[in-house]
Amino acid sequence: MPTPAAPAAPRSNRIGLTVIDYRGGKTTLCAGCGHNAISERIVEAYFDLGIAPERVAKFSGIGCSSKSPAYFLSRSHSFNALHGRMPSVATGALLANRGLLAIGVSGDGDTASIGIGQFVHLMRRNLPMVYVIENNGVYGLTKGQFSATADVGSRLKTGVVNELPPIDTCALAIQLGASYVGRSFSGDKKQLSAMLKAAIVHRGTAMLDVVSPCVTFNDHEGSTKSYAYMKDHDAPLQELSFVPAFEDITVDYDPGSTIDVTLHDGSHLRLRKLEDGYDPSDKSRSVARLMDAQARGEVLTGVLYVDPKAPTLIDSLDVTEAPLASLPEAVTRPPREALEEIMASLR
Amino acid sequence: MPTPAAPAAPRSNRIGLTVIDYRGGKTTLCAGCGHNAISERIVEAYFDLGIAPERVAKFSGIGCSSKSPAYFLSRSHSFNALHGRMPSVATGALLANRGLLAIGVSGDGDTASIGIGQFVHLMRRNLPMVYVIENNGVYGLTKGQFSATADVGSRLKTGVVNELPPIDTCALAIQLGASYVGRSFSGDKKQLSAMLKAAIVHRGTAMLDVVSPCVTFNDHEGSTKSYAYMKDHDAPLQELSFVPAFEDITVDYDPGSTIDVTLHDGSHLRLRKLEDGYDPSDKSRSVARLMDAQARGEVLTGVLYVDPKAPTLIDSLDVTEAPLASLPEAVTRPPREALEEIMASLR
Amino acid sequence: MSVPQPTAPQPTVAKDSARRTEPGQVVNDFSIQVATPNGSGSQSSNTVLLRAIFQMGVPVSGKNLFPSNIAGLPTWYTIRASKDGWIARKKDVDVLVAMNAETAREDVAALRPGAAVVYDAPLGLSSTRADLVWYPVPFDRVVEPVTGDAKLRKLLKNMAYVGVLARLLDVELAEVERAIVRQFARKAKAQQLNVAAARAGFEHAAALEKRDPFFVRRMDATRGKIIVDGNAAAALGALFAGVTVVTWYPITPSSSLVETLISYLKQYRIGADGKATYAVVQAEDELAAVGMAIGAGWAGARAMTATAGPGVSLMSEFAGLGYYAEIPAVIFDVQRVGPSTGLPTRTSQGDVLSTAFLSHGDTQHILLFPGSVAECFTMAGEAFDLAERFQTPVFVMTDLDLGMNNWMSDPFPYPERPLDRGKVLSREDLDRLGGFARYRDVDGDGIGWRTLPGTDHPRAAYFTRGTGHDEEAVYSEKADVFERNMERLARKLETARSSVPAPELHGGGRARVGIVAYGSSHPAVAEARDQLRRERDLDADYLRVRAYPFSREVHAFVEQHERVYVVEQNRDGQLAALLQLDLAPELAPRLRKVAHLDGLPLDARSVSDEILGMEGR
Amino acid sequence: MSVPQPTAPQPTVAKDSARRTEPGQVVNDFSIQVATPNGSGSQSSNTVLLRAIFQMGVPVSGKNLFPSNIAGLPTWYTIRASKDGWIARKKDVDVLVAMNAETAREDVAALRPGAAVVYDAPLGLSSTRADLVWYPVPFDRVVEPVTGDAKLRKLLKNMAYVGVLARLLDVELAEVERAIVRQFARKAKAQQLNVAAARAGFEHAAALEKRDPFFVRRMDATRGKIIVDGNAAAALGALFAGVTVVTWYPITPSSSLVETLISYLKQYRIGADGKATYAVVQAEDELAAVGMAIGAGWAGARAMTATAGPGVSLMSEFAGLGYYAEIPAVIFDVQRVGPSTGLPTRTSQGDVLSTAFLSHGDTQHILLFPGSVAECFTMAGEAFDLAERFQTPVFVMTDLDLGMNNWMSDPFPYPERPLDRGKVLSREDLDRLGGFARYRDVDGDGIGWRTLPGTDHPRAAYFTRGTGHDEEAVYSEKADVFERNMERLARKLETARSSVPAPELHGGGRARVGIVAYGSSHPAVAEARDQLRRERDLDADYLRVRAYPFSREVHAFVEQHERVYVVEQNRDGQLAALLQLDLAPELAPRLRKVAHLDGLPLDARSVSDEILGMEGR
Ligand SMILES: Cc1ncc(C[n+]2csc(CCOP(=O)(O)OP(=O)(O)O)c2C)c(N)n1
Ligand SMILES: Cc1ncc(C[n+]2csc(CCOP(=O)(O)OP(=O)(O)O)c2C)c(N)n1
Ligand code: SF4
Ligand code: SF4
Ligand SMILES: [Mg+2]
Ligand SMILES: [Mg+2]
Repeated sequence: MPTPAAPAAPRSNRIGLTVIDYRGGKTTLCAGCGHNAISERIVEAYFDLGIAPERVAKFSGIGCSSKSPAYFLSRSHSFNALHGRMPSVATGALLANRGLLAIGVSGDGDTASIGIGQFVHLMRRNLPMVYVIENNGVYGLTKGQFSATADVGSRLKTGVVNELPPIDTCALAIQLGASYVGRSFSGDKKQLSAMLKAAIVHRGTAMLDVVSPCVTFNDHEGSTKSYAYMKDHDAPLQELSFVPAFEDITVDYDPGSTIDVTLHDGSHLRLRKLEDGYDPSDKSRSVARLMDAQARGEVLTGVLYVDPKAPTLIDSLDVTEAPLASLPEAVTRPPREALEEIMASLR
Repeated sequence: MPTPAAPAAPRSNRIGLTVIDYRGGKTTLCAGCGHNAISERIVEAYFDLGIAPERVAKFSGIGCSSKSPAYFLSRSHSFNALHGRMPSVATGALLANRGLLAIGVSGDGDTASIGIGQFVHLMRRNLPMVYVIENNGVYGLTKGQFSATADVGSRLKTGVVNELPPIDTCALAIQLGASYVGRSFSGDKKQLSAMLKAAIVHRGTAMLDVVSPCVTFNDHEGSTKSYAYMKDHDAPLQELSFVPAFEDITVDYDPGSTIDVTLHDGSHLRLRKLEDGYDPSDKSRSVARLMDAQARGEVLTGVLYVDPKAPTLIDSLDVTEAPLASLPEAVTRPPREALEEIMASLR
Repeated sequence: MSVPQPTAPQPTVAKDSARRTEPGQVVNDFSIQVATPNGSGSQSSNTVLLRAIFQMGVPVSGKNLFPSNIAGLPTWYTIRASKDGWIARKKDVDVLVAMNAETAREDVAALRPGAAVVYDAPLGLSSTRADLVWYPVPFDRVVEPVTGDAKLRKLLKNMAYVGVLARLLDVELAEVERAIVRQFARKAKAQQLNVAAARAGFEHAAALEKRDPFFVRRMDATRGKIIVDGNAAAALGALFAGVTVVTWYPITPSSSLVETLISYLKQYRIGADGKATYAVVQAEDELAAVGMAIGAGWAGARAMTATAGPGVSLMSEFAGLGYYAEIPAVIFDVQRVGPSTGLPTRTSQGDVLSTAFLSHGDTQHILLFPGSVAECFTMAGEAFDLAERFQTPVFVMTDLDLGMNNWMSDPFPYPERPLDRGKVLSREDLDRLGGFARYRDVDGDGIGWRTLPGTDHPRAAYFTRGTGHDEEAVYSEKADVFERNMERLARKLETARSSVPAPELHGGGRARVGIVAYGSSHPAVAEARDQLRRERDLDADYLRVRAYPFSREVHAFVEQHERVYVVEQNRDGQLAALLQLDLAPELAPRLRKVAHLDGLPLDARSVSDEILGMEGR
Repeated sequence: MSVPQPTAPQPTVAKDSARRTEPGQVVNDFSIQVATPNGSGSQSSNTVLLRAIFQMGVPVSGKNLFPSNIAGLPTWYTIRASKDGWIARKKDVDVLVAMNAETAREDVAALRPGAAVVYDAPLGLSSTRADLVWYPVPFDRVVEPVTGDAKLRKLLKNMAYVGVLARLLDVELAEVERAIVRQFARKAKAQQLNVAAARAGFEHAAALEKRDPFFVRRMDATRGKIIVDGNAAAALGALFAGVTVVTWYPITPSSSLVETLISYLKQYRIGADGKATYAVVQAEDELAAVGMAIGAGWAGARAMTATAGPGVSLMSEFAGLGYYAEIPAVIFDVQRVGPSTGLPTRTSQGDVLSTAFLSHGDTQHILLFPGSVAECFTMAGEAFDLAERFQTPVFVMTDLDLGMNNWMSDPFPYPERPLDRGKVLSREDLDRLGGFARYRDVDGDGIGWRTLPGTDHPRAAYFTRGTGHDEEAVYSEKADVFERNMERLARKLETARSSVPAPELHGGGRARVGIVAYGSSHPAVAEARDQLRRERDLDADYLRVRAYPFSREVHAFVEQHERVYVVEQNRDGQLAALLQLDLAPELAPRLRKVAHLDGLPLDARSVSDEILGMEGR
């Protein structure tokens, strides 16, 4: 299937910035940590899309993963919030300024353990943002205890074995209302890149669960979130490619073998099917497929569900286009007559 | 299909108690509130099963629904906890005393809004208890705001329309690991009774979502949780009957049309299929079916999923049989030699 | 010491009504208590009665004492008419309307001799005491002719007692009818039925022999005034402060604040494009509600949430983040009785101490204490200004009494001061400055400058975090960096002392005895001070504290008085504790705690009695 | 005033070593600081060094100053050898081991003249200052012969500096080797490699010319002592207090408390049936962790959780429920620097005030302040007894310094007192009594009797709730019922004053100056007091407070001293604030705050300097 050939890496992107303008501070994570690879993909994605970093707002909770917004897009505002509470903070910020392009980075502990409540409700609201879970099955920053995404039977270096069933954040997200849900692997540059770019231009919650091995605490034999395990168990559903709206390329594709998703801004996400019959627009079937995969120990990756048209929280609130944060007093403070009218009604 | 004929209501049950011994205080809920009907079914169920009320522990959060443990089983200890936090309190109590027969009553606000985090993790742990959600789609006690189980398009008396998708607590519970999941309606005595009795003898989390109309704030035209709406949309998957272990009745059933589930104590749950092909032992398919039903506006009721053998939290902890709470000091305080040994290791 | 507009109605000598008073009559100075089961529909009747008296120009106040239940449990509604304009709860009930079989006997037993009792005849109460004036009324029979619908009749019995009282107390029936028409605006059928019921009661009572001394007489002390509850007032305050993001989770007694705000927003805040110039989100819980408010405040919105004690406890972690990462947000705490779920429908000032230090670590917050509905309005506005100026969460500590009860007030003044949006650097500022350091104290007031996300300038961004950071907002674990930053934060709160609403002094400041109070205690304390002076010749100055951290005037007041009674509505004397910690330690011995804990709105008599007792009089 | 077993090691005059000391030598009285990148494996080497000195009979203590990061950021480990037994951090570093390029220059700059520096030769530091003693060591070359594996060599460099130090400081190589064998127990390969690396360092250093005055000499002051961190000690305390339910959520610096407890439980608490006599659950967050502990405490378990500041904030609502519904639970707060996420790997006493009043409404909690690892052990036990006796949450306020650092201690005494399970009625009691009222104060101490769920008696059940309730645990909104109950709760905490651990007096009680301190400040304060006396002839009594609410002895101490310095590790003087609120107000002016805020373990010099300054000396 023809995927559009990647253009030779340009020195500067369509808004005249170089990749350096998208970089962050020096990482303080362990060398080899999956999270660092994801940060690199994020830098590339915004650079390639030619999005002004000033329009982006970064959010995170607490954890090694949640530190990573410091390591990309230094020219974007960032809010490293509380453990498990990134969703509410991001929601508030987007209420205040609907023009922000939001990306949140969380960990599996941050999201699936302490943060599962806010996660559930963010998905339900289909808040327009990219929500990345850097999933290593453990709490890296507190030295490697199991999180709620650890698989049954996964073993820590200390010998402790996890007995509780994992929470599949993708199956949950689809069920709850997120409109773009994918799973990837920090080691799969190509898949993750395309998935991220589509997520960034998607309007609605784009929830990406990215398996991201913790080299210090969960990359050994017996772990189900190790590089080695992923190499053996990664079962991609599709081969992904992304065609940005601004690239005037029309490439033919075979609708029998490839699904073309037109995203909100006119970009295209092309999914060349590797598993026949998987339909990422079918909510209930995709959840069932994920549950079966979990039971069988497969790690399905790819775009699991997408609905480019689902209404977002911002839509349903029917808020004015201009950021609420910058509305002038003349707009936000009703006139004298309004108060007089109200006072009269209370007499 | 032959369901065992109910014996004429006895004055006293097999442990010699009368129904009065299972009653609670006078309800302070509104006349006609669905929650009251559920309390009645609970009283009956424990009475019929001949369970000593002293073995039962009741739990709840905060809400009209969460008040109801005061209205049944006065002879059982009860813990009316914090809003949304019943799961953790019940978990702790069962850790302390695994012999308790626990029943929790929550509301849709208490569970699906503030409490969804603890709910998710309780389901995942398959904590052995009955977990009843008295689901009216609103916060009754705070005067009728929508909760997170309100359906899209449901309308309050004030005219406000809900736009966010509902959380299907049953689909969630199944996905997360609860081993007995059912949905019923406070107005369906027969179904609810059988479902409750099986839930009580089931070992593992028995999660019952019971639609329970709020006559004061959500029983009008336009509500999807009203008596009238349920009358029209209740789609039972099966006709239920329950055969307690102590009743020495063997009734034939047709395995083609009836599913027989042998519960932990030898009781039988008989499900005469009303929907062909619904298999309550198939996790992923039942979740998909529920999601489809929600999309179509059907309210599927009946036993949605059951696995009488799933390991519970208590199993996985490998705790001793006797309640931890009552272990004597001789057992819980290691001997002098133990401390000496440890001190030596620290020298 | 600044003395702002007197917000509590001032005593008004009711000259003309006094002139008509006959010996033995008690005119425009008594309280009525109506006892009904909750959810029985008496709320409308009580409002009608309150309004009818108000429309006759007589100062009134109403207190609803309701259970944490939707229907069935006992409720009491108290109306006080006071020609002198006192609006606190009156401790004694003068006229009881006993409609609730469950509590009737207890209610009657609690009356002082000479009180009047209108009661539902089948309750057969008159035999229980000989020292009361009894008015049995067969309400079922009275409303029988009004309608054939038995369900409606049950509701209309409540309007019938209004008619009975109107006759007995000389409330003009025309005013009752006007109040009914207003109460059931645009519901012609209800208007008509209720008027009929009131009239039926009025007619029936013609046969009753008036034997109590209580009368209402027209006067002119309410002209131009409004009646409103504090939650609605706070909602209006937020509306006119240009609130843009409102996040909440329902909890009594704060829900109506947001619900009222929503209805005003819908009416007054639709932009030229037909779209909302605000966003309201009902969050999944209080952690999310405050998280959203913090997120919105960070991004530049005027953001608020409203809650009660349990919600404030849940907000602890975020409160600390707001303090330390320096993010504006306004949090209304409409206090109810704690600890824990406590008495959710009773009033209290029990969250003051824990909220001042809400969150672990060295954390401290700005608290405002509105003392009237008018201040619920003005302080809501001030709270947003302070939050943005000081880049920190600001807690507006109201309570159930203030928030949910009906209060008479002067109309609210339109805010003349422009919004203070605090220190925010625009793109142009950055062009000029070349850059900025988020947490540098360039102005010496402890407050840095911030930028908003989305500011289109390559140097606008900074990194917000709850972990240690230097002046440039860069992660730092350095001891000296941490220490300096913490000291700046302390300095910021020092600066706030002179920016928060100043206390209000009542009295010449020359008395030896001082009283300090705040919030909804104000009406009772003002009246108690009057009682002390009139009845016992005890002169006391009174300082109404309006904010924490305390301004210098608060210290000065304690310095100037030998003994200072700190009156408040909690067990542990929480504001007194804050004072104790803030005053020069030499002054601490002057403080005396007058703490009330029963969940009932404070009354003057309890306060004056307690102060007298402590004064040894 | 009770003086319990002195738990902090008492000064030991090191006679024999002193005898051998030559003029100009500093023997057994200096500090070593090792600066490395985090995660580089230096932790084992530092422990080996610490233990080798300890095995030579010299009192030592170790402090790990690590970043909130897994690998790469700077870490400092300080070892203090003190012949006099002082175990607080020493402010000045005498011997620096500079292994971290990132911080080497700063580390060197901070040294006082005359300090010695062992450094990785390529860092080329010796040119930076002329007033230090330099020992460049080419560590890469030193470990080259040890193994061909480059990754291992990186780790072994750390053991090589131990060898170098051993040579320079006269630490016996045999003790180093013993310590290595112990450190890598059951890992023969690691033992062998590390011994080789230490020897390589030792050999290499033979060529260095000793020019600093610091020496270790064998003495006999550690015989029978143990080395342990406070978290392990608290875990042991819980183990021997018969803990049955442990719920937790990982957070630095409390995680190791539970992780150590788990490993001891696995070893010592398997019943005769081969099954666990305990349950440990890693909860989904702190709200759930404390909820489970409360649920378990209600059902009769000895239940605990452990956390740090952010977790305590999240536990606020449950803390109020525990207080008001009267449910035992033990909560360890291993304090770190706040506010908010703050400095997660630095030590603090910053949660004291907010925890004392944790939760909205009038809430108050029992806090214990262990001042040594031995007290982490004993107070863990006392906490369970108090929690069950008083039916309320008890907070054990330790901190990162106490919890995560290595402390020398006398071995812990086996607890002789049987567990106090509090007032619990059994089925037999109920048979005898016929029934009970859960919240009735039958004994006059404010504490009611409870029953446990599952008690097989028809009258055993009661209804637990966070809403208003009467003595029989029945729902009540009555004002007087509520008030009486709240007063009983206050009485209960009054009773607790005489049951909580009494303060420990140091000194004769006759000095004019008093010092109050608590927790991990103890070693520094004890040493500071010694400095004041020895160096400046300033005699100060010192009261180590061990619990809140304060017992009468605390009041008496303030009464007996003209000026009382309250030393603590936070910005706002939080224990001083609690004292101020609790003392007779006349005594408050005597208090002076000596508050430290930099996140480093407290050192004696800072304390004595500050007190001298405030004394005007
Ligand atoms: C309220 C609170 N509880 C606990 C912690 C301690 N903590 C810090 S990070 C973390 C877990 C991080 O795990 P995850 O989100 O999976 O991130 P990772 O480090 O694995 O990338 C925890 C428990 C905290 N910071 N705040
Ligand atoms: C922490 C906290 N937040 C809010 C409340 C207020 N509150 C009491 S009940 C309730 C909702 C109850 O709804 P639900 O669980 O559906 O029960 P229902 O009354 O409908 O049966 C709320 C929000 C509270 N008690 N505690
Ligand atoms: S500890 Fe694990 S998750 Fe954290 S930075 Fe290191 S490798 Fe990454
Ligand atoms: S308000 Fe609704 S939920 Fe509450 S008791 Fe009444 S009917 Fe039931
Ligand atoms: Mg993780
Ligand atoms: Mg509900």
